[in-house]
Parts: sequence; C-alpha cells; structure tokens
Amino acid sequence: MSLVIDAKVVQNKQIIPGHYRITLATPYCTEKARPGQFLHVRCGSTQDPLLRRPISIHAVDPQAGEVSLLYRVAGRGTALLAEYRVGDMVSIFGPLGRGFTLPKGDGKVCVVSGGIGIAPLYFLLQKLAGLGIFATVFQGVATAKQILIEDEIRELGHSVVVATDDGTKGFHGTVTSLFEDFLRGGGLVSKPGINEDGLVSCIFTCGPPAMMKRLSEIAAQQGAYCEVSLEERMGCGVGACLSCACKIKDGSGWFHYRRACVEGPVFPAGEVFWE
Amino acid sequence: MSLVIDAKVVQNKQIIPGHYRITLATPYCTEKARPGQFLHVRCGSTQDPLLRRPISIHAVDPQAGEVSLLYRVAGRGTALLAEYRVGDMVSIFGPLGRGFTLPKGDGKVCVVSGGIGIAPLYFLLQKLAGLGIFATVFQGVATAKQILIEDEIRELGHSVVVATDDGTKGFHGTVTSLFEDFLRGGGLVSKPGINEDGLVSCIFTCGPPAMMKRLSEIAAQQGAYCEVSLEERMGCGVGACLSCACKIKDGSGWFHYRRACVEGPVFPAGEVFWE
Amino acid sequence: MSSKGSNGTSAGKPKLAVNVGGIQMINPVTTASGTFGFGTEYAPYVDLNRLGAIVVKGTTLAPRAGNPTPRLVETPAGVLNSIGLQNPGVDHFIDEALPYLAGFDVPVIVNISGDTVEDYARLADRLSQAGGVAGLEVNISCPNVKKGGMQFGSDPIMAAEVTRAVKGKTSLPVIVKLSPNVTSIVSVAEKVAEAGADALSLINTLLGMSIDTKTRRPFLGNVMGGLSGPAIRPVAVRMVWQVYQAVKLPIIGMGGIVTAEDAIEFILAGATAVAVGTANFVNPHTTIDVVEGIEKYLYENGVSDLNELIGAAHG
Amino acid sequence: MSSKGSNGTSAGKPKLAVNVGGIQMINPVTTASGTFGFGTEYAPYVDLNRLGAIVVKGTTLAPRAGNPTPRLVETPAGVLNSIGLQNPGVDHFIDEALPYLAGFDVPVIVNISGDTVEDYARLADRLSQAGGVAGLEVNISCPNVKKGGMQFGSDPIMAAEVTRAVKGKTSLPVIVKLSPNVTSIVSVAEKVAEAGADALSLINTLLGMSIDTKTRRPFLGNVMGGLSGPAIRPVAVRMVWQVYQAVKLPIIGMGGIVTAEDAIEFILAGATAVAVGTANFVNPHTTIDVVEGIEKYLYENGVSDLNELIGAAHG
Ligand SMILES: Cc1cc2nc3c(=O)[nH]c(=O)nc-3n(C[C@H](O)[C@H](O)[C@H](O)COP(=O)(O)OP(=O)(O)OC[C@H]3O[C@@H](n4cnc5c(N)ncnc54)[C@H](O)[C@@H]3O)c2cc1C
Ligand SMILES: Cc1cc2nc3c(=O)[nH]c(=O)nc-3n(C[C@H](O)[C@H](O)[C@H](O)COP(=O)(O)OP(=O)(O)OC[C@H]3O[C@@H](n4cnc5c(N)ncnc54)[C@H](O)[C@@H]3O)c2cc1C
Ligand SMILES: Cc1cc2nc3c(=O)[nH]c(=O)nc-3n(C[C@H](O)[C@H](O)[C@H](O)COP(=O)(O)O)c2cc1C
Ligand SMILES: Cc1cc2nc3c(=O)[nH]c(=O)nc-3n(C[C@H](O)[C@H](O)[C@H](O)COP(=O)(O)O)c2cc1C
Ligand code: FES
Ligand code: FES
Repeated sequence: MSLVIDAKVVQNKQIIPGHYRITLATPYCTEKARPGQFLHVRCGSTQDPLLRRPISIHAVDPQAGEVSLLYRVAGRGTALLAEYRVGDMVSIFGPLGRGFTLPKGDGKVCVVSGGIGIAPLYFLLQKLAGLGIFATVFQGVATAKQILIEDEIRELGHSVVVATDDGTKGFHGTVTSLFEDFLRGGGLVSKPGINEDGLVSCIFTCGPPAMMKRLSEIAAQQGAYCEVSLEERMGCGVGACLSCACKIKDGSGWFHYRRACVEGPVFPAGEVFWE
Repeated sequence: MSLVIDAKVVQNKQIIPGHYRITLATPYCTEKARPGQFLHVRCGSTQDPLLRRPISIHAVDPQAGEVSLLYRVAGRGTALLAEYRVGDMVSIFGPLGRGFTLPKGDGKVCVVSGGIGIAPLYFLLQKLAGLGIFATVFQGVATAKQILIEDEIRELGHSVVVATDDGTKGFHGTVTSLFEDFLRGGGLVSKPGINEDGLVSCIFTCGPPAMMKRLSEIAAQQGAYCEVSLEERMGCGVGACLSCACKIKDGSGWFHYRRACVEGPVFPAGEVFWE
Repeated sequence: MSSKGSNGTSAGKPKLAVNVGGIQMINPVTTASGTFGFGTEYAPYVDLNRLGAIVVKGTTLAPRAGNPTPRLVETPAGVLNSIGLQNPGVDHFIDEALPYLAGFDVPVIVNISGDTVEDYARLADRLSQAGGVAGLEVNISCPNVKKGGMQFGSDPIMAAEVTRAVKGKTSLPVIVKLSPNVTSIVSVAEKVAEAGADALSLINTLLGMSIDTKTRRPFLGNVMGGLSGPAIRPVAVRMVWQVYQAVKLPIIGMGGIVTAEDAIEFILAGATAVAVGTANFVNPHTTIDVVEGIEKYLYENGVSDLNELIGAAHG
Repeated sequence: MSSKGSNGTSAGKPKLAVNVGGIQMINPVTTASGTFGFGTEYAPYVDLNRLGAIVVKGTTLAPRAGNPTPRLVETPAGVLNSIGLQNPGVDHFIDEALPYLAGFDVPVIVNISGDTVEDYARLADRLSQAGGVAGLEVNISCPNVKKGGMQFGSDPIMAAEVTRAVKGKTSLPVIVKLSPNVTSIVSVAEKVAEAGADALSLINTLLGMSIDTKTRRPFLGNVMGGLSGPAIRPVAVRMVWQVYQAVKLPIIGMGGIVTAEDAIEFILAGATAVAVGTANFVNPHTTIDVVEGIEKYLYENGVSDLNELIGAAHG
C-alpha cells in the first residue's frame, strides 16, 4: 500500500540550471519503492497549485532511509518545490504505479533517456547494479550543459554515452540515432567495454514520446524487450479519476485507455498504441 | 507616494503564542511612514490567498532602515506570513492610508489598546517620545499571557497599565473600565507619575469596535480629542474598489461611506457613525 | 441530559446521521461521482464503512471509451476535466463493481447518464433489479459529452422528463444532479421536484476551458471541460442557498469541499449531505477528515444533532 | 521583410493597436470597471497614457451609497464583492472625474447601470453630451443590486431592449457587458448584437456567496456577491470562445487576468481587447506588466501584429 506522508527535506539542490534533486527522509518509501514508480508530491500548502505533481523516484538510499527525486522546473508546482529547504516537510503520496520489470536472463541491457527522462532510470540502474547487471546508458540532451548525473551512473558501474542535439558533447544528433549507430556497431560507442556483450536483450526508456516511439520500433526490429515510461497529466494517482488515460493496444488493432497511474506509468513498448 | 517593494526579512519571531513580529529592510518605508499607516502585504506567492493583507506599521528603525509589523495569526494569510524566514523577500505595498495626528499642545496624552490593537500604537508612541510627549498607555488583553511589548513601551519613557479580562494581571476588567477608573482618579492607576499632568487632551485608540465606540463616548464627555483606527476588509488599498467602506457622519445626522484605506484607517472619533 | 461524559461535557457524541430522500446515512459525507472511482481505488486509504454513502463513477448503458487526452488541466484553485464518462457500462458495473461494494456496509448510490430519456429509464430499470443499490443519482448535467448530459440539465422541462422516466422505473430514491450552467437553478430544481425527485445533488462542474499559449490550442483534448475544486465553491454554496429556499427536497451539496469547515458552509446553506470530489485527489483521506472535522465542530459548538445546522444560515 | 533590427530579428516592434467597435486603442489592455476607480486612484502607479483605454467605475443617474459592509471576502483564488454600485452619480462624474481624465491621452469608457431601460437611455444621453467620453460600457450584469443589473443581463430580450435604448441616445461606441450567470451567453450576445451593440464585454462576476462557520451567517453584508479573480478565468475564457464563434463583434475579455499569458489566452479565444480587474488589487502595476508581457510574447513568437492572434486558437 502507498501512504500519504510528510517527509523531511534532507537536501534540495540545483544540479544543473533549472534542474533540482530533492532528498527526502522516508524509510517507508525507501523500503517499498520499485524503479519506475512515482511519488505524488504536494508543492506548497495552499489551494494554488491544487493538485499533487507526479515525480518519479530517482534514487533510493536504503541505509539512510532516503528517497531522491530529480526534477525540472516546468511550471508553478515545480518552482514552488525548488523553494523547499532542508528541514521543511513535503507531503508525498506513494510509491504509486507499476514500475520496470527487472531483467533476469542474459544479454545486453540498454537504457535510453531523453532529457529529464533520466530521472526514473537512475533508480533502475541502482537496482540493476545491485543485481550485477551493467547496462549501457544512452543519454540524449539538447546541449552539453544539460547532461545529468553522468558520473553518478558511471560510479554504479554502467557505461554512459551521450548525444547532444547541438553536438557540444558526444554524439551530434538525437539519442535514437546514437542508439541505432550503436546497434550497427559503428561510430562513437563501439569502443571496448560497451558493445561486447552481444545481442541487446532489453531496453528501458523514458523521454519524449517521439523518442520512445522510435525506440519501440527499433526494439521490435531487434527482437529486444522494451519498456517505456509514459507521462500523462494526473489527478488522483490511484486510478479513480481516469485522467491519465494512455492508449494501449486492445488486441484487435485498435486501442483502449489504460491508466498511467496504476496500469503504468511503465508499459511494455509493444503494448503501447503509438500515434 | 507609496510603492510596491520586495523587502528582505530581517527577523520574524513569535513573541507570544500566535503573535509574531516581522522586521523588514525597507529604507523607503522607514522614511515615508507615519504612525497609523499600514502596509499591504502579500502573504505567499501563489493565487491562494489572492489578496494582500493590511497590517499596520508597528515600529520604525530609521538608523537601520527597518520597519516592523506586529501581527496575530488570524487565518491563512497571516499563517503563511509566519513561515517567512530571515533572508526571504516579502512583497509590501505602502505606506498606505492616513495616520494619527500628532498632538501639539499641552495636556495628557492617553493611548488605549485592545488586543492586537497595540500594533500601530507603538509606532505612535515612538514618535511621541521623539517629540518629548510621554503618554499613559492602557493595554487591554484577555489574559496576562497576551500582554504585548509592555517593556518596550516603558523603555520609550511611557507609562503602561494593563487590564485583563480574567484578572490574571493588572486591572480585572475591560480596558475601558480601567480608563474610566483612571479618569475618576481612582484605583490602580492613580499612582504618582501617571495622572498628575491634569486634563486628558488627547486619546488614541485601536482595538475592537465596541471598545473604540465606548472610548469615543468617554472622550466626548471629557472634551478630549480622540482618534480611532478602524478595521475593514480591504481589496485595493488605494481607494479604488470601495470595499473598505466605513460609516462616517455626513453632517445631517446620517452617514456616508468613507474608505478606510485612504480617508482612514485613522478617523477622528467624533466623525465616526457608530452603530 | 441526565448523564455526563467522562470529560465533563454533555453526554454522548453529537448525532451525525442524516436521511437523504430515503437513504439513511450514518453521517452526511459522501463522494462526488467520478472522483472516487467505484470505491475500490480508495479502499486502501478510506474505511468505506465510515462514509455516509458512496456515489460511484457515472455509468451508462454501453461502455464508453471517454474523451481524447489531455483530459485534465489545473486552473487556479481548480481543475478542468473532460473525462467524457469513460466507463465499462452498466452490465460490467453490476457484475464486477457491485459485488465488491456489497462487501461493505455503506449505501451505494449509482450515478447514471444517458443520451436519451429512454437510456435513463433503462439504466434505472437495470440497476433497480440488480440489488445492492441504495439510490440513483441522475446526472443530467455532465458538460463533457456531446449528446444528453448538460442539454437535459439546462432545460427545466427536459430535466423533469428525465426525472419522471427514472421514477417510473424504480422504487429506489432518485437524486437528480443539477447543472450550474443555467440562468436559474431554482427553476430547474422546482420542475425536477414536481416530477417526483427525492433529493437533489448540486452542483456539477461549471463549463470552462483553458488555452495553451505555447501551442495556441485548447489544453484539453475535448476543448471544453468541467471546472471543479475550491474555485467554484462560492457558486456552489450560492446555488444550495437558493434552492434550499425554494424547494423542500434534501440537497447533497458539493463543489470545492476540502475541509470540514467547507462542508459546514454547505450544510448551513441548506445541504443535508455533502460530497467530496476533487479534494480526494489531493488527499485520499479527505472524506474521513471531513467526517471527523464535522463531528469536532458540532462538539465544540455544542450542537447535539447535525440536522439542527441544515440551512441554519438562513437565520 | 527588407530590414532587420539590430538584434537580428525582423525590424520594428510588434503592433499592439486594436480597434474595439470604433474605439482606437494603442494596445489591447484596459481596466475592468469597478476595480480601477476613476483612474485617479491608480495614477501614482500607472502611466494612464500607456493603457489602451480606461473603463471607469460603474455610474448611475443618482448617487448611490452602496451595500452594507463587509463588502468583500476572499475565496480560493478569487474574491466575492458586493459593493453595490456605490458611486457619486453621473453629474458628479462629469463635473469632477471627466475633467481630470481629460488631462490624459487615453480613451475613457464609462460603465453605466440603471434600474430601468429609461435610466440607461438618460445616462447615455448625458454622457454623450459631456464630451471626453470615448465609449459607453452598458452594465446589464451587475449581481449586486436589487433592481436592474443582472435581470437585464439574463434575459436576451431585455438585454436587447437596453442596448437599443442606449444606441438611440448616443453616437458613441456602445459596448454591452454580459452576465455569465446564464444558460446561454451566446443567445444573449446574439440578441445584443442584433440590437446594434458595437462590442461586447465579458464576463462580469459569477454570482456566489460564502458563509462564516463561526457566526453561521453569510460573510457579506449583502448575502450574495460577485465572484471575480483567477478562479473564474476558465469560465470567462470559455464564454469568450463561444461568443467569438457565434457573433461578429469585437470582444473585451476579462475574468481573472493576472499575467500577460492570461491575457493572451483570452485573445487566442477571440478577445480583441482585455481588461484587468481584481489583479489590480494585488499588484497596482498589473495593467502595464500585461501590456509589456504581451509585447514580449509577440516579439518572441515572431508575431508582428497582435490582431493576428485574435481567435487564433479556433485553428
Ligand atoms: C509518472 C510521471 C513521472 C514523472 N516524473 C518526473 C520526474 O522524475 N522529474 C520531472 O522533472 N518531471 C517528472 N514528471 C513530469 C512532472 O510531473 C511535471 O513536469 C510537473 O507536473 C509539472 O508541474 P508544474 O506545476 O511545475 O508545471 P505546470 O505549471 O503544471 O505545467 C508546466 C508544464 O508542464 C507540463 N505538465 C504539467 N503536468 C504534467 C504531467 N503530469 N505530465 C507531463 N507534463 C506535464 C504542462 O504541459 C506545462 O507545459 C513526471 C510525470 C509523470 C506523469
Ligand atoms: C488598516 C488595518 C490594519 C491592520 N493592522 C493589523 C496589525 O497590525 N496586526 C494584525 O495582526 N492585524 C492587523 N489587521 C488585521 C489583519 O489585516 C487581518 O487579521 C488579516 O488580514 C487576516 O488575514 P488572514 O489571511 O490571516 O485571515 P483570513 O483567513 O483572511 O481571515 C481570518 C479572520 O480574520 C478576519 N479578517 C480578515 N481580513 C480582515 C481585515 N481586513 N480586517 C479585519 N479582519 C479581517 C476574518 O473575518 C476572519 O475571521 C489590520 C487590518 C486593517 C484593515
Ligand atoms: C475527474 C472528474 C470526473 C467527474 N465525473 C463525473 C461523473 O461521472 N458524473 C457526475 O455526475 N459528475 C462527475 N464529476 C463532477 C463531480 O461529481 C462534482 O459534481 C464536481 O466535481 C464538483 O465537486 P468538487 O469541486 O468537489 O470536485 C466529475 C468531476 C471530476 C473532477
Ligand atoms: C470590487 C469590484 C467592483 C466591481 N464593480 C463593477 C462595476 O461597477 N461595473 C461593472 O460592470 N463591473 C464591475 N465589476 C466586475 C469587473 O469589472 C469584472 O467584470 C470582473 O471583476 C471580472 O474580472 P476580474 O476577474 O479580472 O476581476 C467589479 C468587480 C469587482 C471585483
Ligand atoms: S491519475 Fe487518476 S486515474 Fe490516473
Ligand atoms: S481597499 Fe479598495 S477602496 Fe479601500
């Protein structure tokens, strides 16, 4: 079960311009959370903004009993969240939603992020490292300054390659092009230690819809299992309001709506009805 | 002219339960403010609460360029204000309104407060002390624990006598009874140094309407000049919205509405159309 | 008063029970349709047996897919939604949701919507025979569907017709849920009362919209949506006040209730019961907090029975 | 585009000027009647010459004392007011306020209210002869007065009658201000358009109320009041959107505008101009901030003329 908790802010720091990491003391969530799940966060204490904001669980520190969120200041709610200081209490509700399926078999695991999409994937990478699974992380950002937590990911033992839209660092182009390049065994990433495990068996991705759609096509071509984390505006977070409807294939070539907050936000890429 | 300014919080401290004093760095207001004027304060940064809150200027420190407000946590806005910490910025608009008329002639000056009504009167007492005028302050509160800034007033050179509804300190009864007792030369306050200047020439008062009404009657009987600071719900603070209407005598035995924010909040007691 | 409680005050807890058109509720707090799912979703957070009643998500004859996304956008102190009555249809409701709810000891009120008067009648018929339903809430006021919905709600004659059709097919208490998007809510309430409604729910959402200045297009997939939440409370309280003065039916008041104080505002205006809607999204425990807060208010104000407060602000 | 500005973008500032039913405005931003006094009150904070127009406090034939206090109560993201059209009467306005405003180079629009159709006609007559008035805004929608006011606004036939009466007595542009407390704002707008209105203002306040749970009595001295502020913006935008689709008159949009983005939302929905109301109370400089913000938006989005954005969200 998920709970509404007032959690104490342990840290709330801007890590790159417009992006913050907030660390909350919450042994309950630390214990319950699985990668891909989110917290429904109350930003501020008044009726404006009114609703909670869904933010993925970014990292978990079981020893300290702390959970971290990595967030981009996108509007009013996240701007208020950025004002919280150490010692303040934040009302969180969670962990909520269905997370990533941890891989069991062999084969290469790839993690592909676009922008702030790296947030939930880091927690996944923590868990993978704990299972002795080391992934190659493809991080796409607009420009070098927006690269997030590259070192932290390396510290877990994973490899990281970066694509920037403007070519200021790493691969010059989209992260999907970088990934395709990798699959072809070419270019920037075909250096020792990255592409040597052979077949890609599993892809986890979070980012803009167009990126995730393209990756799900690539995964299908490769015969790799792929999971995507979808974003939809949320109300209740518990499946009651039907606002977070996502189009999921219904088996007959058409779609039915599924709720990102309970049946997702992580879905097998092959089940998503992409538009 | 009054201005909208973001002023830095120098201090914000609970001085008795539910009552705070906030000190703001604002040389502009320090210079412009006159006793009885108020600031229109934005509590929080969102659209709930939406309106500013009128709070009287409580004290001014010209050397430091600081203005203090003394406020009671009455609802949502003041509760949010209590959360501001040193270094935060508060949006203030002011000084606004018409303040007290500083006395020129001889005769005893009396200052009578009920509850949080002491807030604007302290600034008046600062100014009076500066003019070498020392007043007798009658402070009425419900119970001893709610006595406010008694020592600070004494430090300015004024005398203070207290009335508590429950008799836990000073006079047991209302502050108006205490004041009447004083006028009759009796009881608690007729000790050396208080009632020796002779006739009361001037009364300044702020507190619950019933208290101010009674005082204005007493003042009329005594032939003393009396000013009251009225409270009415405010919108704009500049005279445009007509929400802060106060009933003022129109000369024909009836009343017309006057705006507390520009024609007040301080009015000569004799002009108020009491109900 | 012969005995005193151990804490020295008058004996016993204040009485919270109310009766809404024949539905006996242990307290005046219920859920606003569409904000509490079928109850299941909130069961981990709320002991459903502690609610006065549960009003479930709007049900239609056939399943509905609902509107395109985005379906929800926040506005100042409010929320616009255009869910579009997504629901699995009445048969699925009867087969799947009702048996689950039968496990609780709480009146279940089913919110029904149709495209035609006949639809409403058939829904009433089906649900009356299903068993386990305590009452019907007739939604003649949903702004989020093309046909039916608000059209019925904004025309007093049509509203009465739907009411009569439902009454003709059921012996369950019939609560008619009114639309606030009308010139005179009182006219609609009067006609619906004449047509035999047992109670009224008000208000449904205000029709609104919001435009994204980045894309220069409406935010909601369905362009317009229904405004709910604290923003609309003053309108809702006013309508309860007006209808209470004009019509002698019990009212379920709703629109922006977040705290017990908000609920009491509605009760003082004339509501016999209140429903919590959007606030559930913010705090899943709101309904119970409101129940407890009302009890505390009664206690602190020396009111022994909630019924004494109903309409008390009319003085 | 032959020349480029020094910063590399297309030459020149974006054009902000609009025309509202014959009133030429240097930008689309005006003030909502009753929230900006007679202009004087805000002159220390706002260079009145930088406004598109000034709409002054509602004026009546005879002076009015207004309603009992309290007249204002805050609600979530909104404000309820029941000022009750306190004003010194049209003669006083003409003698005292107009000469002051004549010192500025800004169109002055006078908001008029009456108890009878005849009142409106006489006000139109008086003000047309006074000189210095750029247009009349006919308030058929004030919820805070017993007679007239909203009654006219909620009945399309009456609304049209008032419009015709005013048009018959003036050659000034006539803007009719509509009430949102109706089932169909479009029906009212259509009738008013037929009756010869030159422009429409929408919306006035939503009728609401609030009850004090401590005293158990309505907060406002006048019981009900008009709801304004950000809370009502979704309703206002929706109404502008609907009326824009149905009626070919320029619209002054208002209801909860606080930022330039809010103003653009109204313009995209179909407003030619916008009015800032309650937000003036929060920040006396709001009107100018909105003017500057709109200019910035146009600039950043490469829109050379604001008129291109009017109704652009209809796509
Ligand atoms: C399951 C889930 C997990 C998420 N995890 C993260 C995360 O780890 N880090 C992070 O920075 N963000 C995350 N988001 C997105 C985050 O919820 C939004 O950025 C946030 O709600 C914006 O709130 P705001 O008040 O700051 O912005 P608003 O003022 O509400 O809106 C600003 C902008 O954000 C967009 N937006 C608002 N709500 C959502 C939403 N629910 N989904 C997508 N876009 C939205 C709006 O379209 C608008 O352009 C997640 C969203 C979901 C659904
Ligand atoms: C000119 C003036 C000077 C003031 N000076 C001070 C001061 O120095 N210190 C101080 O503590 N308070 C002062 N007040 C009162 C103060 O403005 C209110 O307590 C405050 O606005 C309450 O805001 P809130 O959001 O905390 O309460 P809300 O949630 O808005 O309301 C809580 C309670 O406060 C009452 N209230 C709300 N607004 C007003 C108002 N404008 N006037 C009176 N009561 C109101 C309500 O009736 C309610 O019971 C002054 C008021 C005026 C008009
Ligand atoms: C997401 C959502 C879905 C809703 N669905 C329904 C519905 O199916 N049937 C109905 O009668 N009302 C529906 N409503 C309206 C609510 O029941 C209620 O009347 C309204 O939201 C006002 O209450 P609130 O402000 O407490 O939310 C819905 C409201 C919301 C926010
Ligand atoms: C205090 C106050 C007084 C008002 N007085 C008038 C008036 O005299 N005439 C009128 O047509 N509208 C009046 N209105 C309505 C506003 O002009 C405007 O239509 C409404 O407030 C919505 O805009 P806002 O949300 O920006 O305030 C008044 C509004 C307020 C808040
Ligand atoms: S957010 Fe309410 S159903 Fe998903
Ligand atoms: S507060 Fe607006 S006129 Fe006084």
